[in-house]
Amino acid sequence: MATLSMASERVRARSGARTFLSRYARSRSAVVGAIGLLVIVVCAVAAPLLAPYDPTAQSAGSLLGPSGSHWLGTDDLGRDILSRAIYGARASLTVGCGSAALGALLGVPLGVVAGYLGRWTDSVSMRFVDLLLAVPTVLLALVITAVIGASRINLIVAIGVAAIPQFARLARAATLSIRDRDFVVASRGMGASTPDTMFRTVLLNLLGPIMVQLVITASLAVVVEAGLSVLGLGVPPPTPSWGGMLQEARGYLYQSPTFGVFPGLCLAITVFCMDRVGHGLRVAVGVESAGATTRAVI
Amino acid sequence: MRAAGSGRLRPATAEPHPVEEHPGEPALRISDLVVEFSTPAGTVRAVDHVTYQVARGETLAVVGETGSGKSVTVLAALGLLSAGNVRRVSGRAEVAGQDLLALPARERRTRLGADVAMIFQDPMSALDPVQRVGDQIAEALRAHDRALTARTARARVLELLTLVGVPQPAIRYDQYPHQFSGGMCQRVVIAMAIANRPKVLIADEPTTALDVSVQAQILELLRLAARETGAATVLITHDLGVVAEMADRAAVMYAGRIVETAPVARIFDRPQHPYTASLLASLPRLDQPQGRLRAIPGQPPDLRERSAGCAFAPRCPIGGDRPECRTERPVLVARDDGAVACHHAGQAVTLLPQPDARPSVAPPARPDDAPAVVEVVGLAKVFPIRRGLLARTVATARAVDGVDLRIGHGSTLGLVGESGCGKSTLARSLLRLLEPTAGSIRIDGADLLRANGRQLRRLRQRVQMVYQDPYSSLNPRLSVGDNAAEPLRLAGVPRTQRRRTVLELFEKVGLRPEHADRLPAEFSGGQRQRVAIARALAPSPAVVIFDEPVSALDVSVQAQVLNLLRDLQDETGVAYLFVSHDLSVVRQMADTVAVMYLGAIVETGAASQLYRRPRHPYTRALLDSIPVPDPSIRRQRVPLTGDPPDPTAATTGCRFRSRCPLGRERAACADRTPELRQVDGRWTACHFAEEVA
Amino acid sequence: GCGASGDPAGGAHGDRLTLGTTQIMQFDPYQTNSALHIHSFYSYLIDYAPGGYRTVPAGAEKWTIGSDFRSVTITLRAAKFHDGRAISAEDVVAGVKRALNPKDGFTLVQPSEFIEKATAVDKRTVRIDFHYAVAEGIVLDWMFSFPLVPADHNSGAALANKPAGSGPFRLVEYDPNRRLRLARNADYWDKGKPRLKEIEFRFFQDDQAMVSALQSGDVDGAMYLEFNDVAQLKDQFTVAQGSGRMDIFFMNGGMPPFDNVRLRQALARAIDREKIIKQVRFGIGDPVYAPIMPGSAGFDKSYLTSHAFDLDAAARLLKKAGGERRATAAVSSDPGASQMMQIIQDDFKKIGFELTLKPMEATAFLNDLFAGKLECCVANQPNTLQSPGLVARGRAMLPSQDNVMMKNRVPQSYIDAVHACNTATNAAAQRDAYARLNKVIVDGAWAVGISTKKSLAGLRRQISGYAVDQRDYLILDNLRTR
Amino acid sequence: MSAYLLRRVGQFLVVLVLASIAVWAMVYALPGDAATVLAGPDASGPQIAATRARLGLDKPVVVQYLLWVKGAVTGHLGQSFYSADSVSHTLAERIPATVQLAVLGMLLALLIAIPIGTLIALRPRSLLARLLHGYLTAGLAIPSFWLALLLIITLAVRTHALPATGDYVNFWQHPVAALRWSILPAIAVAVHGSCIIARFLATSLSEVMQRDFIRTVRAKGVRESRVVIRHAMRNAALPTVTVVGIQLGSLLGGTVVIEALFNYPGLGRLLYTSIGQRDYAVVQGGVLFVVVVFLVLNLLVDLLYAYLDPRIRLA
Ligand SMILES: Nc1ncnc2c1ncn2[C@@H]1O[C@H](COP(=O)(O)OP(=O)(O)OP(=O)(O)O)[C@@H](O)[C@H]1O
Ligand SMILES: Nc1ncnc2c1ncn2[C@@H]1O[C@H](COP(=O)(O)OP(=O)(O)OP(=O)(O)O)[C@@H](O)[C@H]1O
Ligand SMILES: [Mg+2]
Ligand SMILES: [Mg+2]
Repeated sequence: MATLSMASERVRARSGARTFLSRYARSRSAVVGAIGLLVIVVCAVAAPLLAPYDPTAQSAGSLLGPSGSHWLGTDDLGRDILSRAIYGARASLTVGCGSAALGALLGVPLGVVAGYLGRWTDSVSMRFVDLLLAVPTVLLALVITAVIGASRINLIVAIGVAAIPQFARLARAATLSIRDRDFVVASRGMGASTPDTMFRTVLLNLLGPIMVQLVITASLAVVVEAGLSVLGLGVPPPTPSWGGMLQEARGYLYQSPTFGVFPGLCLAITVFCMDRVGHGLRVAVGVESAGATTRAVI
Repeated sequence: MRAAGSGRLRPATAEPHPVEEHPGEPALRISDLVVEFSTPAGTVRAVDHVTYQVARGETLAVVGETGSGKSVTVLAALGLLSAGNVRRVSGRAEVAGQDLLALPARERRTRLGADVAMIFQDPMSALDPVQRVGDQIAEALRAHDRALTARTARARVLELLTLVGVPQPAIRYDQYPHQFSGGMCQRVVIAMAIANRPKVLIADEPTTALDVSVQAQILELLRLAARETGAATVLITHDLGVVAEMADRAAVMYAGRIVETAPVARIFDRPQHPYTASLLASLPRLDQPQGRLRAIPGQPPDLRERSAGCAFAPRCPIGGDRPECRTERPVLVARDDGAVACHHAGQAVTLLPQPDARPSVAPPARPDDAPAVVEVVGLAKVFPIRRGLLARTVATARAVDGVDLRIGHGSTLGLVGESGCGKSTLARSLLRLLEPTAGSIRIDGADLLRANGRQLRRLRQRVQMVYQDPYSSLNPRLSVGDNAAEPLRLAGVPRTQRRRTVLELFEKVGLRPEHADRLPAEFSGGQRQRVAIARALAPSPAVVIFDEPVSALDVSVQAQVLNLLRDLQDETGVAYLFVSHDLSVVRQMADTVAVMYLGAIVETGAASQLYRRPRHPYTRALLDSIPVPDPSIRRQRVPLTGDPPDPTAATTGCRFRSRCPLGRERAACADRTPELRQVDGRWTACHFAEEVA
Repeated sequence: GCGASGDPAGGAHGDRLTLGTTQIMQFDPYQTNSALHIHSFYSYLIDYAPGGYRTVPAGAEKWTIGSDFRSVTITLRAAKFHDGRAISAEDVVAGVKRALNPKDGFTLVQPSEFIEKATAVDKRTVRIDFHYAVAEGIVLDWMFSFPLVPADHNSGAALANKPAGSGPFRLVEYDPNRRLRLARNADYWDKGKPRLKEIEFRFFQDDQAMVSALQSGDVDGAMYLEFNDVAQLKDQFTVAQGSGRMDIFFMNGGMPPFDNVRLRQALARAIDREKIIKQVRFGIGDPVYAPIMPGSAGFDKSYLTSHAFDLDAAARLLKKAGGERRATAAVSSDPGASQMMQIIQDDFKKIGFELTLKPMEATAFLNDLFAGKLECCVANQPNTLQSPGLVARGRAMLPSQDNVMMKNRVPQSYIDAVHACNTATNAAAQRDAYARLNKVIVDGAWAVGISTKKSLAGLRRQISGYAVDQRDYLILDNLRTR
Repeated sequence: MSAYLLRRVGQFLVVLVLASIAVWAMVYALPGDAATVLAGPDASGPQIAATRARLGLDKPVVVQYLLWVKGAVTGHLGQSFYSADSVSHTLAERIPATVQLAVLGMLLALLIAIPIGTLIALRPRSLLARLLHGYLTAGLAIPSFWLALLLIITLAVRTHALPATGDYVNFWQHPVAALRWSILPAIAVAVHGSCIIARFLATSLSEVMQRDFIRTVRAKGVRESRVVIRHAMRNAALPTVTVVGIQLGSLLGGTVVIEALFNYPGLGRLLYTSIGQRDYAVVQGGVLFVVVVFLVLNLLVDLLYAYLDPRIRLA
């Protein structure tokens, strides 16, 4: 076995995580996005430490312009806009990430089972998905919030349910594309049970695209949450959320531009960062197609 | 040499376009070509001062392992490198004295297709899937002749289609590439290439993606094309058989450089470069007794890390440790009818296996009456083809149709046949990955098809499989160690014990223990195939099924894997079912060979007998189709005609009848399906087996 | 400007106006008491002059209240319905009959409650008899609320989609989601009116869209503006105010923790009217302490000082009241409701009372409000007529077990006080009755007044003659452009 | 192909029925009903009950649904609670508005997306491509309702260049007025759509440009413009068609927020109002329309796909 000695066979030695990171870092904008997102997450988590004021305290005069004590001024009820914007990251991120996670949690298994088992399981699941896709998201959100009330959890449910189809379709397509690959066949050949093959072998290989879709969905969910806020269906006051602030600010766009501009900017920056992170992930995990299967829901 | 070659290639009488030969002025001259790419990991010099030339009417073969820069050289020369990360292209690429690289892009484009034409590797993807085939050929004509009317263009295209052997050209003109088989697509690409009678024809692995039988047809066609146009041909290939068969001269590339160039006969006879010699030595051969192959250790170098010395030094059996090889890059110097880039050029010949030096002792013959591990009787698998609203079965594909097989303990059964003949279906049926339609399968005497859940799981531990594509047979998200441990996990072996077993197996298949925690993506094809082999051996099976285990590997790596398989069999006594379309590889591995055609075994017997004296016309034709890497035995082919058949078509009588040189007109062949019968010490399903010599 | 025909542009055209408003859904005057357009289709028996309670003859030329205050005799004006038929006493009789039918009379049932019957005396004279002696204000308020509808059209089904009145404008086109177009009624009894040939209402769902439309010239006026719009409009547009309604903070006395009257009284002192008016209503509107309009004879402004915002007093009272210190406040989708509730929440928090806000979709809010399921909320309360006793029209103020805020805990003293107000026919009795009513509402503290909520309109400067009556109906017949 | 069509129509009907049940169930789950809304804040209990009876809302839910189905099968989608119009008529008034806005928005989006996507795919490193990349990123990041607000303020309120509100004017009768009254909402929806489409086109076009057959075409000596237009574009159009379909589908379903901001009389606004008013028949009819559009569009996309891709057409 001398000739087979591995001594001369060079393994391109790089750990998986390192490869992932270096591929991710190839896109400069993705790095910027990741840093931006990190900053936003830090804002959300450490809001009590960062925010100069209690976001619900109505202390100062209302609609003050930017000043030394209130960098971005105050809102219609005299609350500090900067503090509210910092706390607002919490609502946007929890609703964004929560609903994306919920959509994935429900949609992915549905898609995997449909794609792997095929036949009537596939037909039934896909009709269900069609149904969800066909019913407008706003209607869904409206009904859910009207029935169970507007709260952060309910928003997550409403937007999450609307996100199921994207995940289900993605998971199904990806499952179909690897269902007949040799390693899946091999798994069956080694005697793995069907659930084992589906939820270990197959699912493990969908994580890349799912991760990308998660980020995209989260960024969309942030926008949908804000859109629902504009319709008055967002996170209930006085909890600050960017969408809610935008809605409040709409009446004062002339008197106090910073009131409306800043939450809008926060929203745009968050979406931008998420979009770039999604791009970076796509490059890093090698999912080629632009994940634009999501639809503009608002 | 060239005179001899041209004599054969272009009989003066059949010369439609007299070719003036300008020995001093080659049709294509590539000189000092350097191509660099910038990659995140650094600059890759894919082509490093490559120089070669071809004269009109001459065929130059460019050989080398994958990644050696064969394709990039020509693409760069023609300005067809479309990658965004090209860093540098320098040198000259002269076609009829005009340097293409010096021309502005627009002007260079007008030369393409007119003066130089290219034929690509994968014919299916080389054609635009949404345009009619005929229009795509016509486009080649009209791009260079604006005055051409649609009608005349169509007429010309029909001529061309006829010329390249596409039947019913008028109908085929309006079809789309997906309606063509691979071989037919390649014919179309060739028609496109010769449409404007180019001076230079460059074929980049034109047959690699095709079946052996079709390969022979396409090679024949290429020869015809060269003769028709009188063009200089550059034939890029990694198949030394094709080189021996086709070329006048060969250039051997390694790591972006030409390491040797010489007339073909010289190359095979007296290779000057150790790499050339090693390549030749690592080939399994049809015509010689089997023995251990001389594999080239290691892998081709990483082009990012350029060492000062000879790129081949780390793998070189001669220069390996010599200091000059490590420190000084050898340059190409003229030597013995050609040129070579090696410090120790003279010594390479010694690497060639001397026919008598090969171990003529065949491995101990495994008695046919050894107890059977696998016994298959009357196995059939019919796929229903569903169409329409209610997905009703409108046709059936008889992928496997009444196969009997027997694999003895510790022996190897080779299964050969063209693409689509049912090899994989048969192999998968043995694991019950597919539920056979009829027949019985016994593993160690136990009935596989009647086994219930628990029994089946136990039996599956006894039969393991290694798949064709090492890039898709491992779960890319599991470490290779976990991949190899999967059968153990499924058998309920505890984690620590799994780990131990896997490490032992890794050592056996020549992988290092520290590799176990890495992902498959970090390994080369050969290494992955080792992991797959380790995985198959993990539950100590009685038989391992190999479905084309080496067809995706380079020759040098292929030899390593084949050797490993032999060693493992010697060590563990496991039986193999070895499926391949490569007859030489099967020859190398199998004790017994079964030849499959359209779902049935047409001939089976001991490998030595079958290869020496095939009795079935199909076996005969298959053997004939294979280019042998020995220019001295170039022979007139009687290759298979037509495409591999469609298993949905119902046939009566002999299945091979339509392509058989013997049976086409004989009534017996049409009336009676030939049964396997004993002829000359093997089993053959042919009414006229005795006539085949 | 407006170009080609089919161009839905606004642009005061001399005789044509486009006004933005919220959606209009009703043509049945029995089903609505505050839809701006109704007054254009229908004549009422009398009008109140804008800004007060001075009566102006309208459908009725003159009327005499019986000396025993148990009847009124009305002489109708000689006028015609839109279909050309003359208005007759029979139409009033039929109208009263409908108003007395609790299943069909809708908004008129409550104001007509005192009526026993109507009889046609002659073609143009009708006599209304009462069950009991009734205060004059109640009768006038009723006449002010009573529309003239042709007898044969006077049913919910007939009027649902087709108005049938004698008002200054006729219906031209109605598209429930887009627009309502009206054209001058040439036969209108008040000659010279209306002054415009055509009025188009464009429906907006979004207030800001309406403001933008006004600013960009798509419409000539915008009705029912939100308060925050005023600041940006007042420099370029006329901002007109209507009497509007009142914002009331309701606490549900039928369920904990607000079943504790002392808790309610404590919290009533923690409502910062000044701040709400300043921040939510932008200084527009007057503070009220109970659902009684400042212009009404029953309004007693001393309560505004005696029960003024006082957190210390509130905290003291709260301490004494005991009980649970938290509740859920339903927030309707009405503009300002959320801000108002956030201010209240903030103040309550300062005295140790936790309010959780629960925003609700409009219809769900109404549904729960009517079902008496809301713990507390801010809602609009109409009591814009002159008789303070008509406070009892609101479902949260009903003097019966149907009261959605108090259910069977409605104080008997409240029931008595309302009755006293409605039947007090002389000044002394009135004074006494109003004082009782004020006290019982303030002490009961389930309906704490915040402020009046004016109805605002922004109009191009060229437009004049804009007026809103006490019910918040738009008076369009005097509208004109310069 | 026809069997395929039949199967699609079958699926279509299944989803349609499911959707109608789901929508009915959903709208009924909402607290309050049309009677609450109609009667207004001052109505009394008996009044509401009377209204309920008049509207037929006192019947059991299932009976109401079945009555609706019975009507729907015979072509009567019922009656709005709020107007004399039948639901079909109400929808017939809104649908052209929505279709016009959707089509205009989509045309605009394509007009922006195709050149941008092509340029980015073909010249990814050029300065212009980088700038356009910036547009794509910004266009995706800025929520469309935010953009709508900016458009209203800058183009309508400040400069009076265009109306701040949208309205429907029949394009074929008054093309200029129609454009004037729908251009701003169209831009608001087109920007986001254009970014998605352009990105997708750029990705698939650059993928196609890497494919082997492009090299073959170039090796024939064909002009680069022809390589792009005739070969690359045609192939890249395939996946892009799907995205355009999805986008168009969501536009045709009505864009609630945009329509609200521009007061555009489209389907989204109608649905939104009708849900608020519990106008069951209108909601049901509207959603059904949206579902049908979605399904038909899916079908059309598939057919177009088949038309563009002989591999599917001739399968
Ligand atoms: N765009 C690129 N960027 C970086 N490296 C490249 C690029 N294109 C080719 N290469 C590298 O150039 C080398 C030569 O590639 P080439 O395709 O010419 O090999 P080949 O000899 O034709 O191999 P094969 O037999 O597989 O076709 C390879 O190592 C490849 O990895
Ligand atoms: N699921 C299936 N449905 C219908 N036909 C099938 C199916 N699987 C395989 N076939 C057909 O059965 C025949 C045999 O296929 P199989 O994969 O066994 O061939 P093979 O000899 O392994 O070919 P290759 O060398 O290309 O791998 C082929 O013609 C194939 O088209
Ligand atoms: Mg190559
Ligand atoms: Mg196979």
